[in-house]
Amino acid sequence: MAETFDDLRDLYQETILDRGRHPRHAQRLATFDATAKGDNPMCGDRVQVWLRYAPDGTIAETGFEARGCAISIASADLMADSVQGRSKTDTAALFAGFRDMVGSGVCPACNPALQQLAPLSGVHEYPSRVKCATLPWHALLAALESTPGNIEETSSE
Amino acid sequence: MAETFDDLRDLYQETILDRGRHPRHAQRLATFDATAKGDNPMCGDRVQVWLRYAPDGTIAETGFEARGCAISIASADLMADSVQGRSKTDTAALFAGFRDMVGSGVCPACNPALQQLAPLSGVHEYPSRVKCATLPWHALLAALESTPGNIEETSSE
Amino acid sequence: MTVPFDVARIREDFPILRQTIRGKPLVYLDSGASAQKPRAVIDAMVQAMETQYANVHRGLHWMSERTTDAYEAARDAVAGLMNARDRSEIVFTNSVTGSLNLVAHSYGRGILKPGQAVIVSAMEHHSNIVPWQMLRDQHGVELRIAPIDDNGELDMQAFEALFHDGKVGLVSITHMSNVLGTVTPAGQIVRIAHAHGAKVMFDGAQAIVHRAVDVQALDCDFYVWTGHKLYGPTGIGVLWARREILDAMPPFLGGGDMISSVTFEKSTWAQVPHKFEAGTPAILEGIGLKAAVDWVRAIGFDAIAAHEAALTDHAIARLSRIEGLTIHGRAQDRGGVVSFTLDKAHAHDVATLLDRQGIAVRAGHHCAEPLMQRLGLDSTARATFGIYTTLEEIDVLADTLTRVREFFQ
Amino acid sequence: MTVPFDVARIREDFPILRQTIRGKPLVYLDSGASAQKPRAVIDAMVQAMETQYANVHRGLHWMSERTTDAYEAARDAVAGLMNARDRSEIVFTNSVTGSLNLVAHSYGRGILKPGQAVIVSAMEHHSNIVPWQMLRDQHGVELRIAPIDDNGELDMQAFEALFHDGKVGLVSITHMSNVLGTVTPAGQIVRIAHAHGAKVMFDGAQAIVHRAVDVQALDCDFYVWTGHKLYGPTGIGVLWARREILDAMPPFLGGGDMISSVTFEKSTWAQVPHKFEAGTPAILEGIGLKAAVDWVRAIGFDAIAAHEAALTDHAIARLSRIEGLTIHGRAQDRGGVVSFTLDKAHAHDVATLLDRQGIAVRAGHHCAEPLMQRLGLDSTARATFGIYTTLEEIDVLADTLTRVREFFQ
Ligand SMILES: Cc1ncc(COP(=O)(O)O)c(C=O)c1O
Ligand SMILES: Cc1ncc(COP(=O)(O)O)c(C=O)c1O
Repeated sequence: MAETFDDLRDLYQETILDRGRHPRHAQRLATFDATAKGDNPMCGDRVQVWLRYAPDGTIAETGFEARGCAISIASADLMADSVQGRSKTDTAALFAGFRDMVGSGVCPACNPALQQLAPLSGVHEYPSRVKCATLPWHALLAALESTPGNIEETSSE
Repeated sequence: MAETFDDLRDLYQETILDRGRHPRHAQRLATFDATAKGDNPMCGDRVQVWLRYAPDGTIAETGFEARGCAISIASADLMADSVQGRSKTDTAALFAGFRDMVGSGVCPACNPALQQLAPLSGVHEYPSRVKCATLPWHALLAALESTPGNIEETSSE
Repeated sequence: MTVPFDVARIREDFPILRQTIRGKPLVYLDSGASAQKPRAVIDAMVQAMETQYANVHRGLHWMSERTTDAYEAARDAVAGLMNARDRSEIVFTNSVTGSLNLVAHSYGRGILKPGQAVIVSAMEHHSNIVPWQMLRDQHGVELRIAPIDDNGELDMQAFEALFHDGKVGLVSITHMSNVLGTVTPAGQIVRIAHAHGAKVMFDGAQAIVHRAVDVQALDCDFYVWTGHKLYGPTGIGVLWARREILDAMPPFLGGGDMISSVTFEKSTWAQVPHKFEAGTPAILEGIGLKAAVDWVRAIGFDAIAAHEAALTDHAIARLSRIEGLTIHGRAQDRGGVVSFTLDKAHAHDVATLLDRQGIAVRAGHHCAEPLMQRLGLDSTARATFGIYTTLEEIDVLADTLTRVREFFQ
Repeated sequence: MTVPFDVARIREDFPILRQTIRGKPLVYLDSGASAQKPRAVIDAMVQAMETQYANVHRGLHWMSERTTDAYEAARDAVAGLMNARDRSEIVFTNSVTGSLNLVAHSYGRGILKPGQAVIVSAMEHHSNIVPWQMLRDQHGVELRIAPIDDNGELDMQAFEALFHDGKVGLVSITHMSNVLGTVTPAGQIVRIAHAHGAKVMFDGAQAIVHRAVDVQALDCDFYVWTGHKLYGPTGIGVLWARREILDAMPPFLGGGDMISSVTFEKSTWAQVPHKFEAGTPAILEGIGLKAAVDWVRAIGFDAIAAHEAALTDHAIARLSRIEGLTIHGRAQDRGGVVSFTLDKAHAHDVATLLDRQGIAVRAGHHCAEPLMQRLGLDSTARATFGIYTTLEEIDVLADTLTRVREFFQ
């Protein structure tokens, strides 16, 4: 049946559908070092991100709970994969690259991590959907900046 | 030199220029029965009208003081001529005809009194100038309605 | 199924409907957000800009006098459309949001007293909520919410109960919901409110597009709407209110054209409607709006209402058959607005996938978050119909939705 | 005398300038009231309505996303025109009157405290007087008037003296008088006000048309103007303010698009500029305004200013030679506005007679009654110049005025 959906699949690639339906990281971490919430008032998307750090301060594990569209859930899930083992600066740099990619649709200096996130680049045609893709990242960055014990709230607006 | 002004004279007929420059009734009456003021806030035209009644209650004499354009002064002066000897109802009826004429530019059932006021009919092309022509009439009607001793204020707006 | 006028011919009036989106013909089902503009509106605005334009009211020259005539003719057209008693009851604003804010400021702060209450319904647009919240917070007026039932209809018993203490000064309520399509029982609302000494304002942003509105027959006190949903330009809205109410209301915005005289010590106000129209008005937009009103009235609201009823019935019938699809709003009396959700796909994903097939619907909270909370939803997808919408377009929507549902299976 | 660009070519951009009035070519000397619209503006609006239109911001479909892009591009264009630090500092309103009222309400009632003072000048437009009178009467703020001298220039010593008690919170002052043509010494005004801890707003309705405005160089706090005088459509105005000021200001109007979230209990606001843009904005007008800004910038303000200086010099020279004619306003630094009176004829009669020769000038108090009182006049006639005005048109004006004077002899 897949072939009859070719016209729908250009933006909603299999990865997005799959990750949207069956995210691998969609859970609250049993123990965590930081957490933050994000919401997109425009569409009601909501996400909370939990982080556990490795001894060297890099991200050891990311979990999330999200209510929202396939794009935002898939983006959260792919993000959790791609930031593992990264430092705060590293993560911020990756987000900068990601934001450029989903804003423009192109990825001029695409490293493997960005490549992994590339299925989301199609949203550049929909500025209002770009916010769905970046929302989990905003929450993640807020968590990275947070003082332990606090729950930061951020908005993709 | 008059011929070189033909193009200016269609609206500003000789009567209007003449009455505007040398009005015959532009004075406060020494004794009067009623008076009222009118002003047109849009252009700063201002007029006060004084009335003296005949024993039968008709208008015996009208005087005015006006600050304003040639149209409003000429209109006040022609009005003073045309209402002499008229009752209140009569005056109101004349004003109704006058207002129609200056609003439309035509005078379908033109009696001699309206004929006398016809030089003003050209203003119908300028709705904002129509108010210059009707302002003295509004003041006159307010005076006719006034309780002796009061000064009514009216506005052509 | 027959439609009461020749939609194909109507569509020829709308150049934009010939556009394609990614090679697919545009299926524009977002008229409830903003309607497309017929040639008559475009031409009227162009003609003004090309041949007859100047500022209005302060004229004295030909262009200004004629532009004033054209602009003021819009007031007559709108007065005729709404059957206002007098043209001076028509106040032009920049949008229905502007109209609602004008009333909330001028009537709300000038006439309503702290301690009085304002009723809105549970299905209002934010534009008819936030100004009243600001009034509540700044002026001490209470805000009461008239609840709706599960069909999306006003609960009239609960509505009447809100008047129990005699504090209600104003009911400001939608005449037609932009999410559920519900047309509220205007006559009954007015009777109840007036019996309790309260005034009634209808937010007619949606309603005026779908049926004839006669403010005298409705017997309401205020009626507001906006040009861009009635096939007119953006940037112009309408406030109708009874003359005696407008006379009693203090001005809202200050500036040119709304004054009678100005000194630094004290200013006095112009007569209505000008008292409420500060500054150079939306001249070109008024001229465009007149063209829109004339165009709509030439088609006639009987035909429009019948056409939209046919479209809505068809849409509900077709969409109801799609597995996993829920239609929100089942009011008896309703207009051409159909909100829905799919069980397996978020409304935003639905809207994006429809868009890729050239179908424009809206998804989100539709500026009615409290209603979403009442429905227990974050968002819905919403298809809204206009004069130019065809039954075939609804079939395309239904067929594509069926495929989207399968895609997300 | 040479002009810095080809006026004949510019005039071809304006279809309306080919009109005749009673068989005479239109001589449009009323651009200060509202400017005519070039083909670029007309085309941009038509193209939107014919090919790419939907509501903005709440989109999700192609038409809405693209219309949002086009509308938001207007913000970028305006930010560029004014050299704003950031596009979020540009708030769109419905007119400069709307902008001034927004500041008077939001900054005036939200930030200024009762007992503080606002300074305006003796030559303000009513739009920059009445909102402050309302603020004074409703909020207890004092209104102080900066006087002008007999040339129509701000008396800077008297201006500075108004700050003596440290109560002044805001100076709201014209950047160019719409009656006298005076360009106020913006830099000096800002330095004095800031030295006394007061903010400065310029009413740039006239100034922005005549010269490059750089808000960073001016170092002011607010700058407001309107589209229709800058060759753009009606129905759209601009408020620029420093980001931190906008952030601190409470919202003014409530409705769609200006919220972050709404519940009946409490709403939260969107980020600037959206916090101040309630409801569907003037979409088509934004698109038209962008075209106007682009068109004006392509010509360039150096050329425009030089052209208008040449026109103004010529007008003053020619009109000064007419017996019985008085020019009001003799400021050193001035724009393309010339007000005058004739000894033997009322300004209204002058305007009407000029109109019969196809010449459009304005007569009256020009929405500046307090200035008229200062000048000891009821009204003046006023000729204002635009990009398309020619030296020959000024000759026609002068020649006709000479005849009018004789006619009224
Ligand atoms: C200096 C000045 N301020 C304010 C205004 C008011 O502009 P608008 O009527 O477009 O709001 C004008 C124009 O009439 C003006 O010249
Ligand atoms: C019922 C209702 N009220 C108010 C509005 C607000 O209209 P606008 O944004 O044009 O001011 C809308 C449209 O979005 C609406 O549907």
